Amino acid sequence: MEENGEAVNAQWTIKEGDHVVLKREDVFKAVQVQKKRKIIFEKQWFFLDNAIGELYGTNFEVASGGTLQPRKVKHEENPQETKEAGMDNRNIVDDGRSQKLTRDDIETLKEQGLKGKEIVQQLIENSTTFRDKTEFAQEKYIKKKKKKYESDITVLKPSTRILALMYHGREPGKICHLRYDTLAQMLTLGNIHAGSKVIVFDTCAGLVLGAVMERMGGYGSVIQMYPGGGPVRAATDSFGFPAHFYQTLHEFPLAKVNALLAGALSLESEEKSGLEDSSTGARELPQKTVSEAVEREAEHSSPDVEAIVVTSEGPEDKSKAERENQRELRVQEKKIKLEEKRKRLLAAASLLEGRNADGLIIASRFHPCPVVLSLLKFVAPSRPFVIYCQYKEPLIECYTKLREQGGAISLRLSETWLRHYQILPNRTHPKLLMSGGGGYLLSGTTVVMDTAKSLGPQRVEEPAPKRQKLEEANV
Amino acid sequence: MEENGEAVNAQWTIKEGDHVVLKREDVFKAVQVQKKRKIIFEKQWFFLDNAIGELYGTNFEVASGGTLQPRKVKHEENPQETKEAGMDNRNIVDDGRSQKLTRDDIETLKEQGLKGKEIVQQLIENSTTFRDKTEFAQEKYIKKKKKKYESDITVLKPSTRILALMYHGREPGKICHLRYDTLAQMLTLGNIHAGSKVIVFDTCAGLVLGAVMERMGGYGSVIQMYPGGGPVRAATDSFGFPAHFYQTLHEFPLAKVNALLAGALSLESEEKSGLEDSSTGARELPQKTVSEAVEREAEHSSPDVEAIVVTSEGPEDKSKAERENQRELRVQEKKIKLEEKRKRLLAAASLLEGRNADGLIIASRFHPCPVVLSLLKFVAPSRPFVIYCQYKEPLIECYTKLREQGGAISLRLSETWLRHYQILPNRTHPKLLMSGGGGYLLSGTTVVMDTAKSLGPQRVEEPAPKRQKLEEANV
Amino acid sequence: MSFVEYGDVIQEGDTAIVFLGHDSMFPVKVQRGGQTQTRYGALRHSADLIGKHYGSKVTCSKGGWVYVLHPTPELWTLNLPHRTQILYATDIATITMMLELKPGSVVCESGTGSGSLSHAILRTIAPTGHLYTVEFHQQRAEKAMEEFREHKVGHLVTVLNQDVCREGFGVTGVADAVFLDIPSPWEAIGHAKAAIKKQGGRVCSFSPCIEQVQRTCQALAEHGFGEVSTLEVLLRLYDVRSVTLPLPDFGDEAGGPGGGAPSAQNATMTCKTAVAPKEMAGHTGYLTFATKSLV
Amino acid sequence: MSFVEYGDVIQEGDTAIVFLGHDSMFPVKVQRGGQTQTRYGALRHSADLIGKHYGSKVTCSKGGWVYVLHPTPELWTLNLPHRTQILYATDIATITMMLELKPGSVVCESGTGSGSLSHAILRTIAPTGHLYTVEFHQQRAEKAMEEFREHKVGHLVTVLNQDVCREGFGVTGVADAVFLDIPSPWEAIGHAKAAIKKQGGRVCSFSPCIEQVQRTCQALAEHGFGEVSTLEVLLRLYDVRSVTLPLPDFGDEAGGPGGGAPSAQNATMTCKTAVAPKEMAGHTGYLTFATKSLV
Repeated sequence: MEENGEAVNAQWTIKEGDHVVLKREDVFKAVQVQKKRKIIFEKQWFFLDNAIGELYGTNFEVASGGTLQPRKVKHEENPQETKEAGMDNRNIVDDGRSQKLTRDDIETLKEQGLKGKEIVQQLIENSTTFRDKTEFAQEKYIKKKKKKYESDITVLKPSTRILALMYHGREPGKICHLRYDTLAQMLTLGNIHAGSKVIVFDTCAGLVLGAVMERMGGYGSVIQMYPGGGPVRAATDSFGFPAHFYQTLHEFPLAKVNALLAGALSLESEEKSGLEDSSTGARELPQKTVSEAVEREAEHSSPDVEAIVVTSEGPEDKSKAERENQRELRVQEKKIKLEEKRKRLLAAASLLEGRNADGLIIASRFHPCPVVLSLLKFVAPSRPFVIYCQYKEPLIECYTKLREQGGAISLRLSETWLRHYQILPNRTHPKLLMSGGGGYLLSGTTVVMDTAKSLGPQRVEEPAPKRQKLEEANV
Repeated sequence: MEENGEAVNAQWTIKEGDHVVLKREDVFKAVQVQKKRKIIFEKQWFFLDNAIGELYGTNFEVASGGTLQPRKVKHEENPQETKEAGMDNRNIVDDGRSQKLTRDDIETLKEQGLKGKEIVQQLIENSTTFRDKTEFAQEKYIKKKKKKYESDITVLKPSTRILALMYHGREPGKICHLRYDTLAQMLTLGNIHAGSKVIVFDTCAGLVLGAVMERMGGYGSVIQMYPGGGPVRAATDSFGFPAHFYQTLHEFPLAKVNALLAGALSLESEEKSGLEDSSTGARELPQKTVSEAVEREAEHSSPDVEAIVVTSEGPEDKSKAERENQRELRVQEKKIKLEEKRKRLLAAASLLEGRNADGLIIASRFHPCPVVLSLLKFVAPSRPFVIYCQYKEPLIECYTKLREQGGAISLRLSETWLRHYQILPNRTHPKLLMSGGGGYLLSGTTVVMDTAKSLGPQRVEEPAPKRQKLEEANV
Repeated sequence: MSFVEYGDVIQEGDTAIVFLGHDSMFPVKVQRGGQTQTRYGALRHSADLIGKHYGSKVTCSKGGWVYVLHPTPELWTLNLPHRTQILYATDIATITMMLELKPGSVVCESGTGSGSLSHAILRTIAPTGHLYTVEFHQQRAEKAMEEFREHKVGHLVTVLNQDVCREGFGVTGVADAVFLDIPSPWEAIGHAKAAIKKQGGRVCSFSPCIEQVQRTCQALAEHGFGEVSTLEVLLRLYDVRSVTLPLPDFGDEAGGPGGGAPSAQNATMTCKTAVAPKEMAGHTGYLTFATKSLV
Repeated sequence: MSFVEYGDVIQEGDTAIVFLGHDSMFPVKVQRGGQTQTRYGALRHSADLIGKHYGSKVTCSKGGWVYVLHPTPELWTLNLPHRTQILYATDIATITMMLELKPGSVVCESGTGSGSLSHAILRTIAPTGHLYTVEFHQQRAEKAMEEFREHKVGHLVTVLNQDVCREGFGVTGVADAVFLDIPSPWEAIGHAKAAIKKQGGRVCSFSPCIEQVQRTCQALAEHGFGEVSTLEVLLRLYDVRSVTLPLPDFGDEAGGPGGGAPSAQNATMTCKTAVAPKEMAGHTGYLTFATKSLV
């Protein structure tokens, strides 16, 4: 708990090496704070050096030379006072001359040192048609102008909310188009909480894994199932979890699931195969690097996964040894790493072997059917599971298979509609654009599998009359 | 145009034999006005005799003996003044004694001759908890009480809006769960309008057919395709169209579509087979009666389809001839009917044969794929078609097949969300219940079928850049 | 061709829709000797269009081809020059049915705007109905009338350039239905009532903001309208796609990496699916309907 | 068992969920010697429940069987005694994520109501967080505390029986998040602000009516909250079904009725589909979120 206490003291201050999220308007970007590192965000470049030591939540303005200037006083962003929406466009004649400020005027204003917000204000005040424009056109105008001239940047602590919004907005393809409200449903339907043992299989850059870890707060254990050469955790790392969180995180390759289920992945055989694996491991390593490189394209700052694992083991010695020693050391390191990896595999295997996981969360680009049918075997009875898929049809198949197979009840196929609102005096309405779809979820609860079928006259989920009222119900 | 002029004068008055719609609150029922005929509507019975001669839109109260009393002054229905919603249920203690009026009190009020509305008012005023109930609970309470004690009935002229609302509310199964807003989309996407030639295939009790006929106003022609023994028009008849509308309506059996397409249904061969058909026709007749009986279960008042057809031919002679003559007459009548039927078949066939229909509307319980692929052959190029299905999957298949086959562009698979609102001072929000789904539509436009494929380098619907701006576009 | 009557063959003076591909089309006014550039080359009206059947494939000068379509109010809605924000087919369909429009209906509308709804109304009320459409903005009123004439529906419509809130629809007791798409519909409810037949009729108001709806509903109640009902219809379009999902490799039972099991390394499963677009129109406006009852 | 910690075996004092079938279940407080009637007969707690694994199938006295499930906040939400209207899992999930709740979070809530959201909050902030929940109604406050204790989460929660609009949450500068589900949330925004940590935090207000949302947003702006965002999440459940569609009979080419063609009289096609229910919850409430920024 010591490091926990330390974390509380330090947690409000931006430190070098922190994973943070930059915010400008509704746009986010996850970066790691490093000195003298140029950040490009929304077509602006700057350095985060000046952010170090400031509090999270601070607003910065980008000054000349890309340095950040903290703004202590925070204004509301909207130039509310200028908003007198003409109710329609009836009085507008588009003659291309509605903006009285010329491009030169604007440049002059900039040279005079006017801040972005002030320039936008000037533009609005000098637009003869602004007041006559409809609200929609006004919003568009302000947004366009703001984007061009404003530059306030806020540095935030990462969270599931922020990272889910960020990925959905910027790179939905990397997270299988999982919308943030759908992720929210998964965490709640999965009853994810501290102290449980949860199996996660996500090909969403590790976003779902990170969300699960955040909800577990470092208590309990998470087993990440992974396809291919190694687990992908680009988004997970962006959460900036304290090191001890990673001690509760395990990974297990899908490719060994059948062996584990068959009981062929015993401790001894794995110890032996550990040596054989060393070559395999080496072969897999570059593969992994490639896949991570792809995943991390835009996340230049994410450290290597292995690096983090090592970090929790303590700092590396940077001794100045001879070449031979170095080579020896590298071989040694590799051996240590492989041994570490083998140990971790066995640890994950032993967590799974109990077949008593408290939950299963799947959000992958793979067909969910074989995945859920296999992994559900590791889950204890009376525990929730949730499967996300971008498409409905594979989940319909899953639903049917699970009904046939048994061992799961309360199966529910669902989708959520998300609607944002504009709440403004006399201009309240749903936002004009909405997300077309956030993907589909299949959720349910495990039960003890019925070995001898048809014991009673009932069907597993026979339609029953509405809620039975029983005297003892609330005893 | 004479009968048209006559219709204008008479159209606002309720007449014996009229098809009308009764309305109470949000509930509708289509009936035919007949003297001394007991109507049961929302658990009340009454006679429509007194409605005859009154104007459409009149409100009636059910008086003793089931007679209708027109109310000339119309009040707003809601006892608005009593509505002071407690914002939550915080002060309610449910002790089962919140209603101070006893059942006996209510009976006494009724005996005193209090009208339903007044009883509801009394109930509200005597409920100690009413003001403390939340708005939702209040609405429920008023609705429940209203249903029990109020009895205002409005007699309306039928329309697509009203009948679509009625069927969706009362018997969605009879119209393949086609929601009214979806029907609205079909009529618009199908560009249904006066003067065109439209093919309709609906197993929605003829509701879609009626909607199409309403939009055509008796101008142009409609060919109703039907499966089995004969066309179903229970809902169509409820529209109460003037007789001349039926002269523009034709029917053609699905079972002769292949023959027609093969050119085997020539005028001569059909004339010959007309005689053979006579037995078939006789065999089919009871079948039809059964299917209509089923469709009309709740529509006791609908006249027989054939009756209407005959009506347009003139009144029947009711001569008092001997038995022999009667039998002879019956045989004769049957012959005339069959001859009539044959003529109608040929008329429909010749309308289809031109393969130049202006539109195709399908809303059936059949798999839409074979239906649309067959019937689209009768449609001219550059004409819209719309296919409804309660389920999405069959339309996905249709979409794929049509893309493969060609001859159709602008294919669009869609669904609409319908949301109703409660607009009340300080209590505005979407209604708490909404329809889960209104079915799916596949629509498109026919084009000349490409006989020699791959003429150009383009694909039929290749994704193109956003709207091209061309100087000549608006010449 | 006219917007209320189908024609088979393209004629001079027609407004045809040139369809280049999915969501890519534009209207052309067909003129003898005229020529229109497309990205597939030129279309010569006399040679390539006039006399051809609607729905034909026409080859452009660069060898690419287009389809030439008969105009419909719905195609027009997708292609018309925007002078204002317009109503689209989803709302139009709902308005048309809920206002009970049909051949012979007399309709009052304000504002005319870009004429998107007007064309759809005219299509439905032809050949015996009439549309009185009131537009505040003079240029827009004139342009609308010009389009109606070009589209051969001019005889069915009267365009008035006035302020409906102050001057109403210019007719009394004739309308079966009234449609309002103006900033302050509540100011026009009295005029709407006056325009409707004494036997009753329907009214619809389209407003983007809920406050407008609230004031309108209040005005409707005050003017004795019944069956007041506010609703919203949202279109969800689906993209039909074939998606291929990989099947995971769980290895063989001996624990070998990437075993030769039935679920081999590169196994996949393909299914047809209908995917919602990433973004859709989340709101156009609220539609408020009401009935003026028999008095 | 507790609501924040899974147990494997049913023990005395546990609250177990008896699952009879789809959407049919109820909670039981397990007591040695206790007995519960179901429509499949009696469940004897000592013999049938205590010592059994959660998720087991238990046979009732009449021979029918039920499943006995471990409680979760979501099962509780579906089974709790309603003292007020409650929040359901869809809104709860959104609230939990958008308020950034996690183990260790300090949360203020008002009103407690039937405790549906409270249980979900407690599940998420355990084992190191704390919930201050304020309930105006005394009986409800007492009943809630009793349930929290029974569900073994009493140590994580403080229930206050007071008017949050006048007296606030009873704590200052400690909360990471504040949740309001009260008739006049705008009156409690000041208190919410005071309750939140000086480093900032999140607030959420749930209101069924748009007018409440408007006043709340205004109050949030006046109190300097940022990132004000109002949204709505609707759940659409699907029913997975196998549907059989008949194939039409188009006859044979000779015009014979019901020919022996491949598409014969009784041909059908079956497909799996997911059907939306006839009716669904169309509105629960608007969720308004905002951030109290660092000051």
